[in-house]
Amino acid sequence: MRKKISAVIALVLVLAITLCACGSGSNSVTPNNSGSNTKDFVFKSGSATIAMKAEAEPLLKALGAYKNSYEAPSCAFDGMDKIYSYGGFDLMTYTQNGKDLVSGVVLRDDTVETPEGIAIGSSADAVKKAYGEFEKDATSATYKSENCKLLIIFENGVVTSVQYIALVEK
Amino acid sequence: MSFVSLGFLLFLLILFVLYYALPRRFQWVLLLAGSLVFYAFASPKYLIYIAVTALSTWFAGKLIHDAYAARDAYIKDTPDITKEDKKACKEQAKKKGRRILVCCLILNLGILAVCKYTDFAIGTINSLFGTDIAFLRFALPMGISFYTFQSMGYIIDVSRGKYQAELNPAKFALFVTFFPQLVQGPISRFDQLSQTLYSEHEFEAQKITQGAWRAMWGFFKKMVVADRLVPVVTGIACNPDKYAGGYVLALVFFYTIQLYADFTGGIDITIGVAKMFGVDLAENFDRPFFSKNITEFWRRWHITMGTWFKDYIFYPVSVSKWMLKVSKWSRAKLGPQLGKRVPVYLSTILVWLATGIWHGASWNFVVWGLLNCLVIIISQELEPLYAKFHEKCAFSNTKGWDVFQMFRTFWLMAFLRVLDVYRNVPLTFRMVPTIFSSKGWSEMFSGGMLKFGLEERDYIIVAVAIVIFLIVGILQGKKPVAEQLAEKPLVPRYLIVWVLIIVILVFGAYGIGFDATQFIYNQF
Amino acid sequence: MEELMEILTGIRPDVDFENCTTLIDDKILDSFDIISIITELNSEMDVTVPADQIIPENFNSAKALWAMVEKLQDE
Amino acid sequence: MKKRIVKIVICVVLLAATLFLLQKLLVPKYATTNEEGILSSEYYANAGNNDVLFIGDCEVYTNFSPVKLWRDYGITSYIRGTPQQLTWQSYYLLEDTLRYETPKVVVFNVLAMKYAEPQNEAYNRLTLDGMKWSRTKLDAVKASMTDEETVASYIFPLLRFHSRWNELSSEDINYLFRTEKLSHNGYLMRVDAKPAGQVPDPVPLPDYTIGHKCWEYLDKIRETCEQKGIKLVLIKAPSLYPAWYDQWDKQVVEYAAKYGLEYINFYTLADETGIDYNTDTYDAGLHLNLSGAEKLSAWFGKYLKEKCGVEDRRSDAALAAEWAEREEFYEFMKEAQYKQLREEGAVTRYK
Repeated sequence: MRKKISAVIALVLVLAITLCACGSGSNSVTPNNSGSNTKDFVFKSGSATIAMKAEAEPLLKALGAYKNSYEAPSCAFDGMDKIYSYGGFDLMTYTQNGKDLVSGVVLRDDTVETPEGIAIGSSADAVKKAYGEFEKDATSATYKSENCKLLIIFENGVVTSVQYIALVEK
Repeated sequence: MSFVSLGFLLFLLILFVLYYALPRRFQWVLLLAGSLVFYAFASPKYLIYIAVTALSTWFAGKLIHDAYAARDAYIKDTPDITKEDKKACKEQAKKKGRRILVCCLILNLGILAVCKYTDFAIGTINSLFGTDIAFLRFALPMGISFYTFQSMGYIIDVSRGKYQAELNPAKFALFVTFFPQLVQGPISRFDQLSQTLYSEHEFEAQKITQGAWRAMWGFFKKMVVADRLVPVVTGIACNPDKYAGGYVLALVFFYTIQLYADFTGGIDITIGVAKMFGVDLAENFDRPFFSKNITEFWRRWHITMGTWFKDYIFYPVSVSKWMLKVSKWSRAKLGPQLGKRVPVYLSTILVWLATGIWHGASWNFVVWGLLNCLVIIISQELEPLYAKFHEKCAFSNTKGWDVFQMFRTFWLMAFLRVLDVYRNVPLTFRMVPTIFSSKGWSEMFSGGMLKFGLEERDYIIVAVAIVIFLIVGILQGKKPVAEQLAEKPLVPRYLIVWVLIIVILVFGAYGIGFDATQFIYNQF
Repeated sequence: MEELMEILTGIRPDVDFENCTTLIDDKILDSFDIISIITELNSEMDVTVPADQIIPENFNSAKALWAMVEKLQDE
Repeated sequence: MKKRIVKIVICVVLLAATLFLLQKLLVPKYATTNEEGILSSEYYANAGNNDVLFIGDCEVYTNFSPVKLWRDYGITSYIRGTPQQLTWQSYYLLEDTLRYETPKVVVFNVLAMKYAEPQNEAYNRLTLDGMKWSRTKLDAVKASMTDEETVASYIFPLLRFHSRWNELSSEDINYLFRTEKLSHNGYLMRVDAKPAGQVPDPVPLPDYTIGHKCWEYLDKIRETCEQKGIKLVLIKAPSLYPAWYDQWDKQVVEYAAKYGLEYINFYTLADETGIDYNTDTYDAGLHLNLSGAEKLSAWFGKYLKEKCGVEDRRSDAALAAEWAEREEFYEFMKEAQYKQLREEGAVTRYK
């Protein structure tokens, strides 16, 4: 009888050793809450709501006349990068399958602000309240949503630049 | 290191050259070394698992061997042994063997169960009791399901006295870790495999070239067809809300083709590679889609798994004392006709439950297993009806009827397999009926199918490949194609091989396979 | 032997058990029939066929079956 | 047994030949589409006797004209530039050139310092595929590969371009065994003009520090030039877009001062070089056209002559003959492009 018990104990021991070597691997299915699925960051100017990767054509109509437009062959391949300056902000587009899509919005002065109330000159705390924490005394904060990366740059605690950048898979 | 990688080809080349350069007696040692290197590349951390399984099974085999040897010696040494004494000694040795077997089974099946099914169990408990136990996410060592079952088959055979245990641990380790069969099987039997695994092999050009052709045919199926269909299958399966109706039918069809090409292709590579080293592995497929009913299908698809489950689960269960009691009880209660069926159907259900679970740790595999079982039992019940139908209607034994049966079996299996892809039972049952709705059909035929990164040319290639599968299948009926190819004169023979290599390299869906004219100016 | 033949024809009347010697090899009997035979043998003739005896040699013909039954009975 | 070996050898050779031919057929030819792909391979036909070597990205192969430098100052030069050529690729192209000749001056355009890690597979192919196989090319491939690329796909381009089988055009057949000469010692000519107008202000970046890998390879360029007694000149071409931030410029100026190198930012010398962004650029300020490039080359030729002591080699008869041929090809292409500009209003091909 004693021999049998010792055999069982030995068995369990071996089983335990191998299992603890069972490092947590990554190849089994990971729960798929894909990134932060907060609503997409958008920029509003007058009646137009500018979302990243949206079609540029209707937006250009809604935004009305622009102060200056510039067009250059896209450094990242075919099609043209276009930049429309509306004074308070610049709208940037890129070409995909023949259509112009929004690739970014850059706030240029403090006459415009984001729907969440952040503009050039806002304080770091205001940004924390509007979008959430970021690294202490970092010089920039980025917030990601499905199609858009919101980049806010600081100089000694004051916002100096606000940029919406389209997340285009490389 | 997956089969479809240059790394594997290089590994193969080096091993092949050494294999035939070194003196013959080192050949099996070299295979063992190669297998360990292959495993170390694939999943270095988990070498311990396969080592534990190999050693524990070898050790158990040795213990049983010693116990039986002691029994035989005892019987031989005492000439005037009485009948009872002989029976007692045999019984005692049998009990000892059984105890060692059970320990070995618990250890190895325990490892498999814990690694593969812990999260599945946790998930089920969470959903049943609303608890929120975190997943442990144990990593699954490569080929654990295959080599564990293969080793358990060995130890059960040894405990049944079917053949002698292998006393040399290194030789046994080779049986467990032989690299071609690690990834997808086949699940070999020790007595068959050991004949060619350990013997010395001359450089037989004929056998090696046939092995090479078989492997190339496997690469063709895998790289040109299976890998090409992956984007369509995942595209449709992962967006059930976007792609319903006609798309589901396309998914059912393409997944079955992809699974066939991928699985049989992988096995062709395995058997081909093993043959190049002179080792003969068991066939795992016998033209499965030429079978006329489900039971026949499961005798020709994944044969080694089917026979494994039959020999080590189905028969022992249906013949066990407990099951015999059940059959007595059922015969008494439900009368002979019905009573006769209960034990057989009970063991069938049990086997299919085990098969389903073995395939993967999620409910859709369990349901897939049970559905297969249901279809088998129904077709078993309808047997008499079929017999009558055959006599009455002359059409039923013509070629046309056979083709219809093959067609019916193909689609039946295809629809069952779709559970694998949606990986979610309620979703599958919600999606399949949408085929009969009008959704998706029109959109599909006006460019809808081109949304998955596949162009028209890809579908043409798949269509042509299916025709080639059919032709080769028909040819295979008479004699293995490799032998037929060998009989042809030199020029056509090498022409076919030459075309096959070019087709794989050019039409294979590998590398950064996107449209080259676009690649310079495509949009990032 | 007659009792065995009775059981066999009871399960598969369409099979000629007298002189067919490749019941398994030609896949005439499938796993269902084998199990039915074994359960019948157990209930009718009180013979328990262990799993390791289920091999083609024992089941290929009625004679082989009968030899197995006799072997098991006197064990 | 011998017969069998002979049979096998024949089959293997036959297979290798067809695969090589297939590879030649499927590899992009860069003759009438994506012409920049031809640049890195054209060097080998013109190797030797180049006193000045330009290395960099599109800002060198569109903004400097070796023929102009020869015509005005007798300076022999070659531009080893390819689209989005990264700093380490410039270094390896320098190392590759040194296997054939040793120039007196090396000119490196610093725009590539804005990329500190491999960018994308397509540009890598354009730069590296044309290079002849050597230890240098292998190092260049390893340093440039993005994670989806493999060394094998560079050794056997068939593994990479096999999917082009149904995009084959007449170009692939015509240029199977010959290549189209498109550049003038590495300079790609464009004669049309597109005024730049007002370029929007640059977009602020969160971080301007230049990546470690760029400094590492700039050091290697500098050390190689020191060892070989070559004068290294850093330049920044006068393009308006995409922006070359002052913060980047400051770091390069500090580096140049630290190692006593010359650094010329042509953007600040617009008036001295006479560049007019309404007539001298073909894409609104990114790259100069022929007239812009010739203006820039005229200024830079004087600099090379006076500051770097590059000699005038027009007296050498053999060289003069060689360059006369190049001038003729230069004028032929100029006429062809002006003709197309007059007739069709745009320049859509180089010849």
